[in-house]
Amino acid sequence: MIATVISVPQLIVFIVSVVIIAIGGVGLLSARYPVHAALFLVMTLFGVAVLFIEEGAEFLAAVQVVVYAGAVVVLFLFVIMLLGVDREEITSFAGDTVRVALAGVGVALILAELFIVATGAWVTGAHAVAGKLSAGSNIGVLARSVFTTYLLPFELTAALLVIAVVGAVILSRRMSGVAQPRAHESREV
Amino acid sequence: MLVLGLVIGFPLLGFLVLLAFGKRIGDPGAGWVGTIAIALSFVAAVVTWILLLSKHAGQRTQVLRLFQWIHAGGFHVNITFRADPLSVVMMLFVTGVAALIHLYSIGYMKRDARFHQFFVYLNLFVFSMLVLVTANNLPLTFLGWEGVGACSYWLISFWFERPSAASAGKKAFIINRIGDMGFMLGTFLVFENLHSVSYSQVLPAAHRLPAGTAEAIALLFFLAAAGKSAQLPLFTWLLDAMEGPTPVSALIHAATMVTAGVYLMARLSPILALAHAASTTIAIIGVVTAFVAAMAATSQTDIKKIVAFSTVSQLGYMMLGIGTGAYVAAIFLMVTHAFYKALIFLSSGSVIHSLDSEQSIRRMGALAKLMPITAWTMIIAWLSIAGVPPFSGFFSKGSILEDAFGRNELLWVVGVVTALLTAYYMGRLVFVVFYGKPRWQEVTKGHEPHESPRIMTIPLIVLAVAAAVAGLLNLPYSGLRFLHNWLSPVFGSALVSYHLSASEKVLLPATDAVVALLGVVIAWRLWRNHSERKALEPTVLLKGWYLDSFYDRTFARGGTALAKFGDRVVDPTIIDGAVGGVAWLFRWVGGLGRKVQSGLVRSYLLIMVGGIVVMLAYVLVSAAR
Amino acid sequence: MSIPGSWYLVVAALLFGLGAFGVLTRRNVIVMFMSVELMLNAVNLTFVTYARMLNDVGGQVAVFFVLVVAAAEVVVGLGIIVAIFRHRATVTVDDISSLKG
Amino acid sequence: MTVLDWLIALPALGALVVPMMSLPPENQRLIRYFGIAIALVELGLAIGMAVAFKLHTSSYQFVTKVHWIGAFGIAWYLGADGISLVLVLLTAVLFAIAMFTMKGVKDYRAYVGWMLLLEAACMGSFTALDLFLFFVFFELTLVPSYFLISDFGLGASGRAAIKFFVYTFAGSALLLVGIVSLVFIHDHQTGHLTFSLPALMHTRLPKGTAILLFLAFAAAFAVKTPIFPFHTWSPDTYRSAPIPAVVILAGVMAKLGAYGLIRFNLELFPATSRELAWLMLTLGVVGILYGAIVAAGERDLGRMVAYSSLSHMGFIVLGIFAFSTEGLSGSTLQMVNHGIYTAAIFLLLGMIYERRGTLDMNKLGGLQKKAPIFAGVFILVVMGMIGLPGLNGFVGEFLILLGTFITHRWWAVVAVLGVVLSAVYLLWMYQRVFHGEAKDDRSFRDLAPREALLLLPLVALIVVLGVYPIPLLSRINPTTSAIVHHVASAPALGNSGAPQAVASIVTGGAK
Repeated sequence: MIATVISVPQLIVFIVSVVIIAIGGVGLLSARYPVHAALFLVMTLFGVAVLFIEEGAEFLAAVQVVVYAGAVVVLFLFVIMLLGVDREEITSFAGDTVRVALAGVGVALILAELFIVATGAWVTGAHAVAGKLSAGSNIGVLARSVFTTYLLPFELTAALLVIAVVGAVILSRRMSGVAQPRAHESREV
Repeated sequence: MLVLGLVIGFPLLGFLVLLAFGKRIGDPGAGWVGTIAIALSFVAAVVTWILLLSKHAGQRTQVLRLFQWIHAGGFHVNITFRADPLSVVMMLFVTGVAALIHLYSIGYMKRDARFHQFFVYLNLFVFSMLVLVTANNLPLTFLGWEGVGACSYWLISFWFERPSAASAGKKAFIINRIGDMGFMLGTFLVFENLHSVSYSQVLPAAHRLPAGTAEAIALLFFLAAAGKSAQLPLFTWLLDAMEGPTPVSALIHAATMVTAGVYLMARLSPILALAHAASTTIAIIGVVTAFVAAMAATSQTDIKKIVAFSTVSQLGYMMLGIGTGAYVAAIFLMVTHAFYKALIFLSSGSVIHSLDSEQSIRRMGALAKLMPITAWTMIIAWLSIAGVPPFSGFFSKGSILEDAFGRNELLWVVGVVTALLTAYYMGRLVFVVFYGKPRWQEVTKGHEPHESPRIMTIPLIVLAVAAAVAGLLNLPYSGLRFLHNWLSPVFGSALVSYHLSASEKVLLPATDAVVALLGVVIAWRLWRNHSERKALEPTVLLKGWYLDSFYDRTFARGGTALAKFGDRVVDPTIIDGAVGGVAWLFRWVGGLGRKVQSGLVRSYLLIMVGGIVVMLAYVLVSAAR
Repeated sequence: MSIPGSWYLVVAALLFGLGAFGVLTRRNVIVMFMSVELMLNAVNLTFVTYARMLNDVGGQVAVFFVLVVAAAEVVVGLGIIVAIFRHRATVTVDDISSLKG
Repeated sequence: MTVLDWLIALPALGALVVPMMSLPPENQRLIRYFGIAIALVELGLAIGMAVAFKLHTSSYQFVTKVHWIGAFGIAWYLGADGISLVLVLLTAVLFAIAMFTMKGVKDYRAYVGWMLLLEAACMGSFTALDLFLFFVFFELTLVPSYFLISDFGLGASGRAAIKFFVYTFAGSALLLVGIVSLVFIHDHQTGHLTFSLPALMHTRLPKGTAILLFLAFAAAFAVKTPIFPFHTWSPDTYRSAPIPAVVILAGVMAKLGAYGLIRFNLELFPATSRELAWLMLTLGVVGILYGAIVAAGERDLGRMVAYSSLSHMGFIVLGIFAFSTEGLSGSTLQMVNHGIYTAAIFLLLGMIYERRGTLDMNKLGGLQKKAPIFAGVFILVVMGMIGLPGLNGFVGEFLILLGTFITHRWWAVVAVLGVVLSAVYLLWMYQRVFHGEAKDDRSFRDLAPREALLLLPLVALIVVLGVYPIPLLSRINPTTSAIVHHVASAPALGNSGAPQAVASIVTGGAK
């Protein structure tokens, strides 16, 4: 596989971004403080954005960085700070080793199956609907497809977002008699 | 044959009248209505007898058909009655003795709270008995058979306040019912083989029965007879039946109902003639019952128990007669026995009546002078039952023993020994009750027992005369065998006649007489002035060979335990449990389902992961194929 | 010649695995949320890779919508977390089990 | 509209009208009289029908056939032969009696309404010749009896009602499966989709299917009868149902099961009936002995009568599967007899419950001294139950045992034991309740004229049917001999008999 000619710079970029993603992922898992987890998440997002660019999806990379890393993670941090839950969490798996083991096994199985899928070639014969990727600039093609074939879903996303915002506002409205956060985090059960 | 309808109709009429108006007619009136009804029935019976007598010996069978009773498929049963020599003999002595006992009961049951109800049952009883003896098919006989069983149930438990009387009645009915099982099965076998149940078809065609079936039918019907006529396995109920009023014991448990079994056997003689093995067994059981009952009678203390055992013993003799084919002798003994046994019961009843219902002979004595009529009638009855010549017992028991001797000497020997015992235990009863020292002081609290009123003594006298004279019915000498000539056409070939040598003809009656007198003398010697002799009254005999307690332990207690076990354990837990089990199963499976909803988000996610794994695997597998 | 698509798919699968493991094992709801975001990114990466391999912009359109939905989901999710926090003052997922069957 | 249609329509209309009569409380009696009036008219119709019944034919009479759901060949198809005639008569008599006994209830509308609906359903079940129609009526009987037991019952009636309903319902679920698959096979064989019984009688079935269908039908009727292992619902239900309901439950609906066995099991699966006769006979005999033994151990009068009717129904099942005309006629007659004396005994138990508030034998004693007439009637009914010749119980029982003896000797020999056992537990019960000294000195009022009038018809029937059962027998005999002939002449079961197509239908399932 390596024998096929790959332009070296692309390979370096790929490897670097994979490393960033890996660090970010593992960091997120093992972070004792939620804030660190959020930062590691940003790191991963950035790695993924780089891969998007490599694959010719510049617009998405931009959106990823601006919307995702910018807004979503900031929201996370905002909530963490608001609730004051930024306290040390014991991430040891002392309590429920059984469940962790099961989780491990489950994930391993999924990975195995995905590898098989990833390495196999899948042709289902369904013809392309959205249009050629290479016909013009990425954003142009993407915009043409979104605003023509997928116009209805696009409108729906607008409605979705409105609902989400309204929901969030109602959910987090201050209700009377709210329980104050307890002095220390309860021991992991 | 309308008069036959009258014979049966009068008691039924009496029963209905008393049932409807009994309470209003009140104390003596109801009794008289009952007695007149039976007396009229007796007159009708005599008329029937005369009518039949006028006919030629061959056509002495008249049939009266009323209406169709049951009809299904090939099974036809009509309500038809039959007047033939056998049923006439039965009718005569049943209605005769019953009339006397009705008369006696008016005195005996005076001032009883349910006076009229007593006569309702008595009339119903006589009606059922007459249906039994005059029915022309097996199911109708069965109707009479169960009718008398039910009436004996009601009459035994007449004083139902006493728990012992109530359970005695129930015991009698149930043991009779066991016998009736035999009756039903016998009837089915007869129908299966001869496709009819009417005597006019079955009896003539009896010879067509295969031997094995004839044996089975004979034994099955003997089981029924054993239940009704209290033979060895099933006689314990007769002892408890003494709980009923004495006239009941006299009528039902001495003269009429208990003889039904013997009548049935006589009626089915053509079948019995084919079943040699069955007849022998009947004879053996008969003589063994006679001996066992006589032995037990020797040591009873209750006056009615002695007489009850004596009845069982005499019935044993009759069955001996049936078993040896001497049907006429059996009927002859039945008739004479009805007279003197009814007499014994009634006179002991009058003793009990005057001693304020005291029944133990230990508290009686020296009553001869105070109650002369009762004493003398009892003595006459004692002499005839003992078989002392010239009384009727000598001839009737004699002819039975003669035929037994003809069949098998051993039977004769046991028969004679039992005759000795009979004379002895009746002698003991007479001497202890009527002679020796008076022991009734504390029972009657000082005032002397007086003779019973005339209404009770008249029947005693009449019966005494009958008991003494009945022998003439069938004297063994050729010219005077009236009963034999009268009945032989009914039995025809079934009747077995044994040819005894001249010397035996003389010797046998002589031994009977000697044995009877010997019994009397022994009784006189031992019991003249003793009221208690421990040596001669062992408890094993007193308790009736412990047969009753054995039955009670195994069947009664065992049955109750089984019933209670079935009701409280088997049904609720096993069967209901099975049903409940199914319901519990559904609840348990439901419970399992519930546990999965544990509320922990993480376990839900795990399940999701599991789901993903399975789906992916499925995609891969199906894609790979 | 660019890097073969299957590499990207492998990376995406790994990322997805990490995310899933994170969701299953961490007890803090917010961290679980982040892991879910991780898994979403893995999916987006797969979409983009296939878009390139099959030369079909549909993949990227899908990613576009995934992003929108992810954003909405985070907003509502955090809203719920805040609401729960108001009552139970805890974000440990195991304590919140009142919907026990 | 033949008389059968009226027999069903009249009470059904009554049941519709009654709830609408919202009379003020004081003249609730009017509703009761309305109910009684309908029941009496019903009785008149039934008697008229019996008189007009042609004797020497075994074919169905008063037949009406109106297409109901044409697509599936379901028709409103009614007809009465000897057996259904006799049972319709019994139903009419018992419902009239039950209507009279209804009292002590504030609102009669529900009570009378349910009873009338139950009457319509029972009449329908006995005369339906269309399997679907029969199933509808068969299920319809459950609904009113459930409400009658749970609303007007005594003691733990709620639980008993549910147990009764679910138990019978499970049984009849099997019945539905049986009916549908039979119709399906018949349709495949003859291409003619119909639910009518006479048509379905000629379906040729392979051995395996026939046995399965037979058991499906038999299961539903076994629960209803009840037959031995399926009887545990009956003691609780009979004990806690109100008297009018239990008179119908024990008197009429128990016969539905036995009638079903004759009409459907014998007529639809003659060869299989012969094949499985040993099973049903054994269950019958076990039922006789087991019912009697457990009844002897029972302390509660209501439950004891339930077990005793399990024992008596055992006799009826014996008669049905003896395959002799005597046996089948005996068992049909015994169905009527059992209905009559069970109704009578439950009326008497109701009167005891009214006076003493308990049916526990240990608390009752020495009643004969206080109420001689009551005791007299009681012993007469008990003697009828024991099968004393001259009363109605004997005729049926004798014929059943005779019929069974001829064809299946040894079952009859064991069954005769039941005759003794029934005497044992019934007389023991009578002694514990009536003889001996009274346990408590409370008064026990003797029969009131009203109660005596109520019992009179039943007592009269007990005696008359014992002495002169010919009118009923002459109507039953032609039908039973036809059925016995039908069962005897049916070709034996054989695997090869049916065409292969049928076998594939059953297993394959696709048309």
